[in-house]
Amino acid sequence: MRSSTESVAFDTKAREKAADTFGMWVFIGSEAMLFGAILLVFLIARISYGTAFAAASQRLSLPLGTLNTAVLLTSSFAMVLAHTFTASRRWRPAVWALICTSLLGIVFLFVKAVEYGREFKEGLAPVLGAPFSFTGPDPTHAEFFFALYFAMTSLHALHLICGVAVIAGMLLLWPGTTEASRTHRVQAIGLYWHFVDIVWVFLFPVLYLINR
Amino acid sequence: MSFGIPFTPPEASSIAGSVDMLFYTLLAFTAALGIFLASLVVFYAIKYRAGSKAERTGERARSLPLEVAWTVASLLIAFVIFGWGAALFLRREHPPLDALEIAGLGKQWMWEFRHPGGQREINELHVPVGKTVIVSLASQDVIHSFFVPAFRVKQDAVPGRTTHVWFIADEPGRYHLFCAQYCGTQHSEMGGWVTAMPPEDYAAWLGNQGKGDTLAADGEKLFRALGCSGCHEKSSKVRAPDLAGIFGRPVALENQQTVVADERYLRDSILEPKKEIAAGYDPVMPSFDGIVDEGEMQMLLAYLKSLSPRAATRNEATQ
Amino acid sequence: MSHIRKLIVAYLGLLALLALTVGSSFLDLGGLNSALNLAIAAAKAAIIATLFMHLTSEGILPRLAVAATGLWLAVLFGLTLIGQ
Amino acid sequence: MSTEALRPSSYLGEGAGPAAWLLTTDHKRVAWLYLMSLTAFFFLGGAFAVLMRVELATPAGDLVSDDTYNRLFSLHGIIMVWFFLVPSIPATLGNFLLPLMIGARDLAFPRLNLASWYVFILGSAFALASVLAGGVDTGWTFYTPLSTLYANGFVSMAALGVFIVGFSTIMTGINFIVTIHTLRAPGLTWFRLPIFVWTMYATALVMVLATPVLAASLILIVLERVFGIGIFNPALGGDPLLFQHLFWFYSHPAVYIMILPGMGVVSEVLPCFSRRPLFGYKAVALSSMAIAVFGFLVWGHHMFVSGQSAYAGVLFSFLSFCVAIPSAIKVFNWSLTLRKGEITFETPMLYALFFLALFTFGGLAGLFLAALAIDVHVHDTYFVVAHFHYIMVGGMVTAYMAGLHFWWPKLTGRMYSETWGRIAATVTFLGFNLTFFPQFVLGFIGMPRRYHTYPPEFQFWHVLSSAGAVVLAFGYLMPLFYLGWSMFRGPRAPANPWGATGLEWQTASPPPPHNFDTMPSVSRPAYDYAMKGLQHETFSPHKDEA
Ligand code: HEA
Ligand code: HEA
Ligand code: HEC
Ligand code: CUA
Ligand SMILES: [Cu+2]
Repeated sequence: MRSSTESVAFDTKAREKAADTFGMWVFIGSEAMLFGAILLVFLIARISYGTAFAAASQRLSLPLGTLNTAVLLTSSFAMVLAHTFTASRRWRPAVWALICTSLLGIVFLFVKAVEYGREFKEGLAPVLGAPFSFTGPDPTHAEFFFALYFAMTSLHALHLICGVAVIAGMLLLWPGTTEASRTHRVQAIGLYWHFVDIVWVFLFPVLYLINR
Repeated sequence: MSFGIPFTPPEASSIAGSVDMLFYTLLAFTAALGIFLASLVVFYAIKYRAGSKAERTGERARSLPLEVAWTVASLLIAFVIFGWGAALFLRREHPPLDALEIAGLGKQWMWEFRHPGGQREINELHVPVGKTVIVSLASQDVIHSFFVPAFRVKQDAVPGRTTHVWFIADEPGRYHLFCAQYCGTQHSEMGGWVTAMPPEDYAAWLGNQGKGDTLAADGEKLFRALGCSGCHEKSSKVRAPDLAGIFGRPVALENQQTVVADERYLRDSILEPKKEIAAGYDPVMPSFDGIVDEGEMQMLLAYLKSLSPRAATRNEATQ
Repeated sequence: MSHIRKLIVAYLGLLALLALTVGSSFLDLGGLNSALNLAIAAAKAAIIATLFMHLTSEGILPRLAVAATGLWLAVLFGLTLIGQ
Repeated sequence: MSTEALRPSSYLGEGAGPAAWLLTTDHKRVAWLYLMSLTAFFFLGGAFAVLMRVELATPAGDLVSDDTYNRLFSLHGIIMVWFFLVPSIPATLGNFLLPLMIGARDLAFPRLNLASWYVFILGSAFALASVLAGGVDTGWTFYTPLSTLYANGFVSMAALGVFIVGFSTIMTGINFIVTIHTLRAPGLTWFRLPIFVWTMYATALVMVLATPVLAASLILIVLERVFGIGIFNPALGGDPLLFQHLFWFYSHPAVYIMILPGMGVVSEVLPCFSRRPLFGYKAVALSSMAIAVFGFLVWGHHMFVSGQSAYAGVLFSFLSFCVAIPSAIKVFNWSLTLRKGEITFETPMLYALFFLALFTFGGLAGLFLAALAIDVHVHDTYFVVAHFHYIMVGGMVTAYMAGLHFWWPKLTGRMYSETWGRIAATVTFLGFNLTFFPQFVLGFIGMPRRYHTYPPEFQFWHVLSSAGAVVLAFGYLMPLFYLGWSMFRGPRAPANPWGATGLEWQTASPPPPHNFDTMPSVSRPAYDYAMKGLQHETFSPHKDEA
């Protein structure tokens, strides 16, 4: 009777799935509070030092940022395809969609790394004692902007790294898993992935698009 | 009667009595409610102990009228206490006119005070009895807190902004001055004494102190030394606002807004001139962040305030 | 496969919104720029949540979680800004 | 636990050896893992407290140096709050009882539950490492810029430890919320749930929504210290008060994490030993939710004199008074529960009554603090220290002891010594008041907190407090011994030694691995104690469903 469920706690598959989904959403709510708190810090600084932040924001690379947003949106699309395919038990396309998702995640991280590299070279990274040289009107608060930029984007990148790692792990274990557990996992990791995408959807305009 | 054991702090300021009044009222309420609840519980515990012959039949274990009654009663009592506390608290916002303003600077781990006449003291504060004293507080490093239990006043000194606390000492004496906000290794040693003395004695005491310049005069020297006067003097080639009478005056800003030039505005104008640009001027003033330390800031502020003699006394304490 | 078609439309919509934000940021709308950017971000989030994450089709509980989070974020932002 | 062979049908006898325990996903065993770790942390934190009290017996700083003293109270606070009190009841009794009380085989995510313990241990490793390396000197509040730019202790390590432990809290919270929503037995509607379950739900809500904000503020501290990303640095335009907002946005609700479960325990114990239904069940249930929700609106009351705007202060004060009302409702309902009961005074009942007294008193002291003008005077003095120890130690720890004794037979299948239990409860109560009552006086006469040395006129009260701490130490050491003894030698406990209602008492003591031999269903309200005049069988197992 319990064979179709993963956990001893449940009698039926349907109940377990509902519980899993709900659990994932509660977790996402919790993560949203994490990013929300940091966004609040940003918002307050932005209100106080608007001009400095606008000037500093100009120094970020808009093309790379836009590219990355598109990459991440595409990865989300691939993820939802993976989910759709698993739901209709089309395993092969599902695996390909998952591979795409994680590759796009890696592309995002790579582009982000390129951006970081650029910012370090231009002396825009007030991190690890690296020299900071900003030639705008208000370097102190521009530095503050970059501090927040690095804090926020690195936290987001960390989440993405976790996502990529989990997908990779899932793909490695793929052949040995039951069909039921596959749908199960794709669904859970999918929710997480989309959430990380949503976070970026907010970070992008907030950081890159201050009065171009 | 108390064998040298303290039960209450001295009441040595104009507000101490009214704060204590609230405190003791609340204490009486707590005691009354505590005794009532304790007797109730003990009474039930005895009456309804297992094996007693008390009557136990009837009644379900709920009662809407009772729930409503105690909820409403608690709410009403709570609102009364809230209102009373808030009314007393808001007096902090409105110090009486004609105050003596002393600059207090907290740093790890001492309090440094400068009287308007320039007299400087460390971990000691002399104040006249019967006169409003405003201490404007700044911090050089971490958060400290100015605390004089006998006056029932406390205010944090926060790096990067100026805060205020005011009191009127009404009983001559020596009272503890503490730093109440944990600030590192010697937090418990950061403090000393506040000496409240009759105004004549205070004047005499001031006279006996080293003949330092006034705070404002020091500020004026700085104003020249730092090159402020180079721009802000009337004869200057740079077009910069005339700072005479600036303090307390509304200032029109470039972005159509108007702000009152309070201490926060002056401080920001010096440290972050780009933040609020006065209307009609170019944003050419350099930032003095990192050049002016907190002590110097207090001198500059004293000088700028001294340029508007009427406003300087009508001080808005705290923000 | 109308389901997949719906997803494709959603995806293209997301990209269009992206173009819209980037484009609008080159116009000088004063304070409206930020508001518009945030509104577009919210729209994108809504698309992802409803169509990719099936927020509205998995029973009441997920919506409950999202509503609670929204409320709490509002408290965090609201009361902190008052305190400033 | 026991060396003797247990009935194989019990969860304790299911498999022995470290691996069977360390890799278990049985919520009952995970509860034990937590219980062991938390007990260790409690005594560690207690040892720091005792050292502090000894130091404070004299005005001069003669026992330890100032830096050491600062580390003592910082570690005491950090350990007691995050490594003991926040997880205390939820992770031990909650873990053990939640599935039993709602008639489930386990929590919704058994593996997540075990993982949360490992995350807890990982966090502890960081915290202990920072203790061994030399400690932290920021206070448990980590205020910036002291913690970011000036403190010279091992701040990042400790902050990381707290950060990681936060995740174990969040995992527990998610697990509880989902479990309560999805795994209630047939017929167990929301208003038939025991109050303990309600309080677990309210607690979990706070855990899930508040803890991430703490995590965010700790990340920012660590980024600043380790990577030099200065976000609270005033020199960059960072605002030290903003850190306080974030910290208290978490920490005020967190104090309700640290009291709601205690309220839940007491709501079980009082009816049981009064043989009466809980008075005003619905009011008590809903007030738990009210505390959890409104608890998020009052954090600014820790910042009345910090320089936040006076009007924000007034608003926060007003809301603080509002949040006191649900607690008031509970206190009155608990008191009336005794009415017309048939009261007996076993150890759990004694603890519960002591809880009632101490919590009420501590809560009323909270009203003093919420009243603005008084807080200006007593903020950051021992008055505050007394307030929160009355609630956290007098309230929550006492409730924890009540719960531990109440469910001990269920946890171990053994009875403890009733005599010793009553002695320990009484000693704790007396020692507690001797320790912390003098601190109210100290605070009122102006003794600031976190002081290594103090003016000599305060000494009298400090000596009383230090003496009390010794008594208190005995009060807490006693249970360690008699409970430990009972674990192996105590007489066997029946399934329902107290004659209590609640599903957890319908299964064997200790319960079988999957909790119930036949899955229960429910058709009666909670606290269905037989009242005189109404004769019915109260707690017969409902064996209807297959
Ligand atoms: C479990 C922990 C816990 C709990 C439950 C509470 C509960 C409350 N706390 Fe406390 N508090 C702390 C832990 C806790 N606190 C800690 C740790 C600190 C210090 C942190 C630090 O700085 O290190 C602190 C500090 C603190 C402060 C800041 C003090 C300062 O630093 O200056 C304030 C101020 O308002 C406050 C208020 C309250 C109030 C109003 C309640 C209320 O919820 C209490 C409600 C209960 C009752 C009111 C009693 C029962 C009611 C009746 C018997 C009926 C009569 C009631 C009415 C008429 C309303 N607390
Ligand atoms: C959350 C729970 C909690 C608990 C349970 C306690 C328990 C105790 N606390 Fe604590 N306390 C806090 C939370 C808690 N505290 C917090 C958050 C702070 C603020 C920190 C800060 O300012 O940052 C604080 C601060 C604090 C101070 C103020 C320090 C200062 O401001 O300078 C004092 C002083 O008396 C104190 C005392 C005590 C005592 C005597 C106990 C007693 O109840 C302890 C009882 C336990 C024992 C006595 C253990 C018995 C066992 C032994 C003695 C065995 C010893 C073993 C060996 C030596 C191997 N605590
Ligand atoms: C290079 C020229 C220059 C120097 C040097 C300079 N200022 Fe200014 N200051 C200006 C200009 C121009 C403005 C108006 C534009 C603005 O608001 O930034 C101004 C504005 C101000 C204001 C705000 C006045 C108002 O009406 O809004 C204050 C206060 C002030 N300066 C104080 C100082 C002090 C104190 C110093 C020295 C420590 C100083 N300034 C040095 C050019 C200068
Ligand atoms: Cu300065 Cu404490
Ligand atoms: Cu609080």
